[in-house]
Amino acid sequence: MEEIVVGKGDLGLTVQRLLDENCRLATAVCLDQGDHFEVLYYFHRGLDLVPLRVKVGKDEELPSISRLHLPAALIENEMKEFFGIKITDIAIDFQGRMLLAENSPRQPMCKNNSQTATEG
Amino acid sequence: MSGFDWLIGLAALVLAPLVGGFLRGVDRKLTARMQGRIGPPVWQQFYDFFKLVGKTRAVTTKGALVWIWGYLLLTMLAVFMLFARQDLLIIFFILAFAGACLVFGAFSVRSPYSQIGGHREIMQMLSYEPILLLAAVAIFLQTGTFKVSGIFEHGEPLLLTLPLVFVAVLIALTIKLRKSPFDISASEHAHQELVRGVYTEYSGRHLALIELTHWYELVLILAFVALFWAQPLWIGVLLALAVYFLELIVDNVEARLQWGWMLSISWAAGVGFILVNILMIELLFGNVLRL
Amino acid sequence: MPWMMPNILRNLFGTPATRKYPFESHQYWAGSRGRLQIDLAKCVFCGICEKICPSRAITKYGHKDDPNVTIHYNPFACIYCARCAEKCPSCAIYILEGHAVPADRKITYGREDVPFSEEEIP
Amino acid sequence: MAGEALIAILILLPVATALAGLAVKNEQLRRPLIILPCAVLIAASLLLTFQVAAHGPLTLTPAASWDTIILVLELVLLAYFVYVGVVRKHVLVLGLGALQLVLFTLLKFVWLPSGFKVQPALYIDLLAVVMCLVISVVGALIVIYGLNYMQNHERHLKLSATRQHIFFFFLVGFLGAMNGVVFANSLLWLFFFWELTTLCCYHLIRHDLTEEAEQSALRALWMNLFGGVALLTGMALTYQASGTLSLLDITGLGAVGSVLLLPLALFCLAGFTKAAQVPFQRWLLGAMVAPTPVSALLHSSTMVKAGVYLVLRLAPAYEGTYLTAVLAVFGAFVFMVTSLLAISQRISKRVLAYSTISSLGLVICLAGINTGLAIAAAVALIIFHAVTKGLLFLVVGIVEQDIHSRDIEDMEGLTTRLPLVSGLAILGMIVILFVPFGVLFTKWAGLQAAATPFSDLYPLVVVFLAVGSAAGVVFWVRWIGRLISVVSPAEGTSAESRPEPRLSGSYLVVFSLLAGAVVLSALAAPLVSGLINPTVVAMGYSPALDTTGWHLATPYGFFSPWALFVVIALALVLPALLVKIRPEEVRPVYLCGENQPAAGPTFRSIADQPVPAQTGGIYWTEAFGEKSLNAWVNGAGIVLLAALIAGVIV
Amino acid sequence: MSKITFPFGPQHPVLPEAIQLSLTCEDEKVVEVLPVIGYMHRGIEKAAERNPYVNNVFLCERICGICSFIHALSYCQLMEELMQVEVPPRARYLRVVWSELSRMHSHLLWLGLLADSFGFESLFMQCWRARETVLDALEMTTGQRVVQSSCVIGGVRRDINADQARQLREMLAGVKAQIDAVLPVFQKDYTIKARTVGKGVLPKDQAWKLGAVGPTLRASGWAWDCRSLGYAAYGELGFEPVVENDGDSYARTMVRARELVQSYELVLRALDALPEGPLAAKIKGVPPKGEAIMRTEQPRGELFEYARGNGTPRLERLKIRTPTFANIPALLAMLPGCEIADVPVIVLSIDPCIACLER
Amino acid sequence: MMGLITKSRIKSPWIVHYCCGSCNGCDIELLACLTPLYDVERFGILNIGNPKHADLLVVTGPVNKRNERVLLNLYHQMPEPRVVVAVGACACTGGIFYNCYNVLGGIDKVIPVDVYVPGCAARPEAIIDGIVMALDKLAKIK
Ligand code: NFV
Ligand code: SF4
Ligand code: SF4
Ligand code: SF4
Repeated sequence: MEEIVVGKGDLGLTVQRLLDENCRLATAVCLDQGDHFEVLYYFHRGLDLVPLRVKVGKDEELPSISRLHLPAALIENEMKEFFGIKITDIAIDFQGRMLLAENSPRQPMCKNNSQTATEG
Repeated sequence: MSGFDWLIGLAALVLAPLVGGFLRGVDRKLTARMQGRIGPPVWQQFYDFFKLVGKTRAVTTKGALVWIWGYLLLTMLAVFMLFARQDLLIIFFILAFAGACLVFGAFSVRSPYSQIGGHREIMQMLSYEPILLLAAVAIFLQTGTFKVSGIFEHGEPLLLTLPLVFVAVLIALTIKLRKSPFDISASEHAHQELVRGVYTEYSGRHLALIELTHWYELVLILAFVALFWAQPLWIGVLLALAVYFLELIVDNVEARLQWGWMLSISWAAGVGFILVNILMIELLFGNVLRL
Repeated sequence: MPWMMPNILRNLFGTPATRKYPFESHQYWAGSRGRLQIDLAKCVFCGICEKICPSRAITKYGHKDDPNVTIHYNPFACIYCARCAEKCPSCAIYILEGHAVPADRKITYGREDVPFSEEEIP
Repeated sequence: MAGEALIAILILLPVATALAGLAVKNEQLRRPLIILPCAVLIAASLLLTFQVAAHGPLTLTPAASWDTIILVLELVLLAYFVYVGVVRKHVLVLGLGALQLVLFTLLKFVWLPSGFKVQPALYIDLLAVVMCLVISVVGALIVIYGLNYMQNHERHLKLSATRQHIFFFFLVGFLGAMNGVVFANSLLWLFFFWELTTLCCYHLIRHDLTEEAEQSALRALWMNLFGGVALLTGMALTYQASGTLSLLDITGLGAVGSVLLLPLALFCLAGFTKAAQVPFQRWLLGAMVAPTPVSALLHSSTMVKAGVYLVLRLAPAYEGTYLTAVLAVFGAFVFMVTSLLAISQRISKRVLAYSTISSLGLVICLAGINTGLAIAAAVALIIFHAVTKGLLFLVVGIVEQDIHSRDIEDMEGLTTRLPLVSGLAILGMIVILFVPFGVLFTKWAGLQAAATPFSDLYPLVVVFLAVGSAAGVVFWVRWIGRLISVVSPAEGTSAESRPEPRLSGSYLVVFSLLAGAVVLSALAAPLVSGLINPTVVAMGYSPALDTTGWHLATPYGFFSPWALFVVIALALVLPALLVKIRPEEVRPVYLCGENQPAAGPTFRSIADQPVPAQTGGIYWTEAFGEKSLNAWVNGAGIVLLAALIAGVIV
Repeated sequence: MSKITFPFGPQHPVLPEAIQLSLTCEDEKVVEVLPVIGYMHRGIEKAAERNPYVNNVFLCERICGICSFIHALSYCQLMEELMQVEVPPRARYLRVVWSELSRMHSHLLWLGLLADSFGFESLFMQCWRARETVLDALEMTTGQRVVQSSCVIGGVRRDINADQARQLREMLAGVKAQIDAVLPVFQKDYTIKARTVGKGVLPKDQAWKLGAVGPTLRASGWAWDCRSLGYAAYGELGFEPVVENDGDSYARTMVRARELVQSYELVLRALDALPEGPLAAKIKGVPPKGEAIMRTEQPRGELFEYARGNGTPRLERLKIRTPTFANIPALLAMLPGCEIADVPVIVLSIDPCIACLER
Repeated sequence: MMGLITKSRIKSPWIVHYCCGSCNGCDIELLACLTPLYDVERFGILNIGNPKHADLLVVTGPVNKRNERVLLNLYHQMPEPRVVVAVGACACTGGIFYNCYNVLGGIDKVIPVDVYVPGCAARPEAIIDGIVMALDKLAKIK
């Protein structure tokens, strides 16, 4: 399971290459690293996994891969509303209202969210 | 219409709900047993009825209520006319009007579920109406009259000469009783993609009215089945009960089909059977060939 | 062929599978987890149960040495995981078969097993 | 008044009025100019009815000069059709028109001896009177309705110069032509009036002069010309076989020998084209582009009836022949398939058109069955259909001018917007659809007639009838459903509610009259005993309906219109009066718990946004659409027609 | 054509769980489906960061009460991977027993719900009746019917003693008999075939591209099952994925039906091969800094979990990608063009679990 | 008449079930109550699935923020007399989800609850007990 690390600029190309190899997105994990987000894409290659790691700054934009691979849209929407990560141009954009309702806390998974801060 | 007919007709109006409610209770009990459960008491339908009567009124539009009364009263009229041994065709026409009232009720409020249910209900009417009308025609060919009284005068059991018509009537029955595989507009059981279809928007006492109408309908339908062995009538009654039991079994061994299937089955099989039966009569007991 | 037919006929003429609960009581399997009892007499008020309870069903009021110290148990919050029973140092918590009884208000149980309603908790 | 005068009034007054109207372009003036003759027409037709009912059929042979006039007019007319074909570069019109002209010339000047004359030229029996009543009463009312309608119509189109005078020229003139058709005994006269109705039809369809209107008009024209050719051929053959061109002779002979079967079949074919039977239904559907009074008058209550009238009129002639069976099957088939086709239609006028064709099919079927009961049912159906369908067309016209749409979907919840009009519409449809009303009475009698084995094909006929009448239920019930689908008061009033259109006088007159006629239709028994039974007897059948006690009884069945009427009216009216809902009882509809207060049912959907719930009608387009059925329907129709013709030749 | 727009759910009798499909139909044909979710979202991933990592076992298994055991198992295995714990063999075999039992209960439940979705009530009852025996077995061996709480980090909490094993076999024999009575109905009944064959077809390449997992993917011809990875004791039990090729609702039904039998066999095999030994390994300390991922096969497909520890009792991140989440795009691709009456059948054919989907 | 109606009321409670973000554990136990082994139809109970027809609102799950309005709507669509039963630890108090950010915790935060059924998952026996209790409440409503 060798990990691929790319910059956000190369994300699209790398994903396209993986898709061409008949990989598909298993899921993506977003991590709040204080000053930046780390997004880990996991691809299925047969039964194996191929991880792909991207770092983005908190106010940088991350291009969506949902145009290349539609199922990514749900995952990206989720990341977007949980972390406030700025993913642009998602194929189906729920505007931060996919899982969260109007009166839910915004960006609940962020470390610095006081409403949902980790206790003790 | 003799005084006797009046008497029977009125008696039927009084007794039909009791019989119908009881039969529906038996239905639920037997269904439960077929599913390996104990099931509700046989009086359950009456409990349901009175409970519904006692609920506060919650309504959507006035039209819905008016039509549902029409549904009840017209069904009662049909019951009366059947027991008063009137013209079968007219009875079926009245029944169609009653059915249409139910549909109007469903249509008279802008609610997606009840309206889709209403549309499916008309599809059901399209499926069973021809069968009923043709069954009346087939009976006419045997008895020489469309009047129910004629069937009694005919003496000889219709079932013997009209077996295929009888089968076709069973198909219509399944639709009319809203049993699987044709419970597409509103299922007697609650789980359906249309929630409760045409009944979705009714509650409380209006639902009770619908329930009451179902009891009348059930009696009417079974009485029609009994006509296939009108002399002696007790065999007819047994026949009707047997058919009811058969319907319960069918209900429990089939999945719900879609309207397309319903239409093709009721037309191909139902109408087809009747056609074959009529031809059979012609050939066997043959009126001479005419042109 | 109606493939369901044998099933329903067997059911129709056999005995129903129904357990007649509540008219007949139900026999639970040994070791099933449905009820919780806290024996306050055994309790040493160490507070471990409160700390490890995943759904905060147990609350300790007062300090361990306080004479009024007590723990409250809320069966309506408990998930019957039996972690408290496993970890209680004095084996004061029993998890029993059966099921907790429904109520029309949320009663918590404290000292001497007196019912409290949730609002009455100090 | 003398019968002759009445006949003259009934034919010539409309023509005269039409000609006079052509000169009048002022709307104010036109009103009395048209309303008065209409009233006279109605009165005259009623008088004629009493006269014929009391004293038996009337005959009339106008002076020989009339024959010449008609001959000249006829030639002009036929030449005009050719001219239309040339100008509009329409091959079919041109070809068929030319063929007609040639055939007619040959017939008149070659085959017929010079001075050939049919005695009597006009013959008015009860059947003709029934038709005349329909034409004159319903027709006149529709014309009166047209006055207001056309004003609004032109206002809506924003025409610079009015074309109403042309419109009324053809519309009113048509009444005369129609009366001519039903009065004619001489086939030559009949042919003239027949072609005259074709002419009116053509011009009225293309009245709006849009491309679609022109195309539809041409289609109607060529199909009707085709019928004309069939009629002419039939006439020629008739003359060849029997040396007569008098309908009286043809039918009076009783069942004719096989020699006349082919011409009879051709006459029926002509009737089918006029009545837009499958496969000629397309012209009638296209004709719906015409202003609504035209659809109501020509394309539903009268002109298309000329087709079935001819078939019905000839019924005694082909009694017991091969034709009866085929006609019955064909009519029943058309009845069924057009009802099925109507299921997929959402344009109101197309639904009406299909249902018209279907009713006409039923008449043809009944004529084919050819027993006293069947003929009685056919006559009754002609009456009830004219009244009810006329009513519905007029209602649709009003609706259309108010909501600017013919789409049934746009009529959703019309009862809140136009309560009176939609009430009339609903009433009209119920009258068409349910016991104890007139149209259903004919279905009741018709089914009985079909079930009495009149031919070996009767099982097929009953099956078609049963399926067809069930199909009718589908589209009418759905239409009513769309009209009454309203928003629950718990969800606020619908946004589109606005004041009803001003009820102009003529609307009110027309509707109260038509609705009155509807109520009368519930009293079918006196109608049967007074008019229909005598008609049947006059046509040489034994009356099959017993009306003692104002019940209707056949040897096989029993039906009491008034008793059922009372009971059913109570069952519907009492609840309507007694049921009250209080504001605190109303609740919103079930929307899976996501209701959102708004005008009309609304639910919260994606991203918590409110979305209005829509309840469209279901039209089962895939199953019953023209796309999927037309090929089959037309194919079967052509096969049946081929069987009709081939059968008589063989 | 006129449009009909209405919500299907969140409260709807054929949907046991809250999800809204906003349907737009022409005639009875569905032309557009908008999924509206979030009715079941609780925020478990965040709560898992707040709780001590041990408690998360209980939290995770309450992501969903149907597939609860494997949720717990998966979390435990994830933690074991992160903390490098060796699980005793008996525990691994017991985990397989319970996994497969819960798969059986899930599949029976699903078969019942499917039957209910096309109005076959008696079949629903029959399936659920069989399922009750499985639940009994679970209750007997773990102490609870649906949320078993018998898996802990390092092993399992409960043992299956010889007596219980015998009883378990008896129960399973009873279940097998009931299954054998029910499955032919699904396989052969004419009306059921009419409602499932050709409904919601998912072609093979699409199934892969849309990210489908579990029976949804396997019904489209992919032998793709995480149990082949050999976690717990699957590697030693000789496991072969069940595959069907048609990709329609019927194929998906058949996959689950056959898996039901397969699970039954796996339980028996695991019971036969049950090694002796301790039930759980001792856990020391807290999750170290680092990442781990774990994939297990749920009844509905691959469950993907990711954890990141930071040397405290609380995890820094726990990510759970459930099979339903992966199957939703496939579902949305299947729905347009079907009839309204097909919607429940097709929706159920992926066996959606909204509680899992939204966590 | 009133007596008859009251008697009927407790003999024929129809249920509408709503799942407010539960884990399904309690839902399936509720469903299991309808199936042969527990068969609550013995008491005339039907899972009617439509608030307009129902007498009993059975709620499972801790109510999340999107569900709140749905629950409220359903409650208001039920004609009186109606009784609310909260099934499971979640529906009673929020249960194990007490610290989830999207959870309100206990349906009594949204609508009045008449009967609380504890358990996680609530056992069918407990649910039956709860419903029987709810029927007592129903009988007392005038
Ligand atoms: N993880 C998980 Fe699931 C899902 N989706 C599994 O089978 O059910 Ni509730
Ligand atoms: S863990 Fe045991 S001893 Fe300690 S407080 Fe709880 S019950 Fe008491
Ligand atoms: S059983 Fe579990 S939830 Fe209940 S009190 Fe004990 S630790 Fe808490
Ligand atoms: S109480 Fe437990 S089993 Fe029931 S829904 Fe809540 S978490 Fe699930």
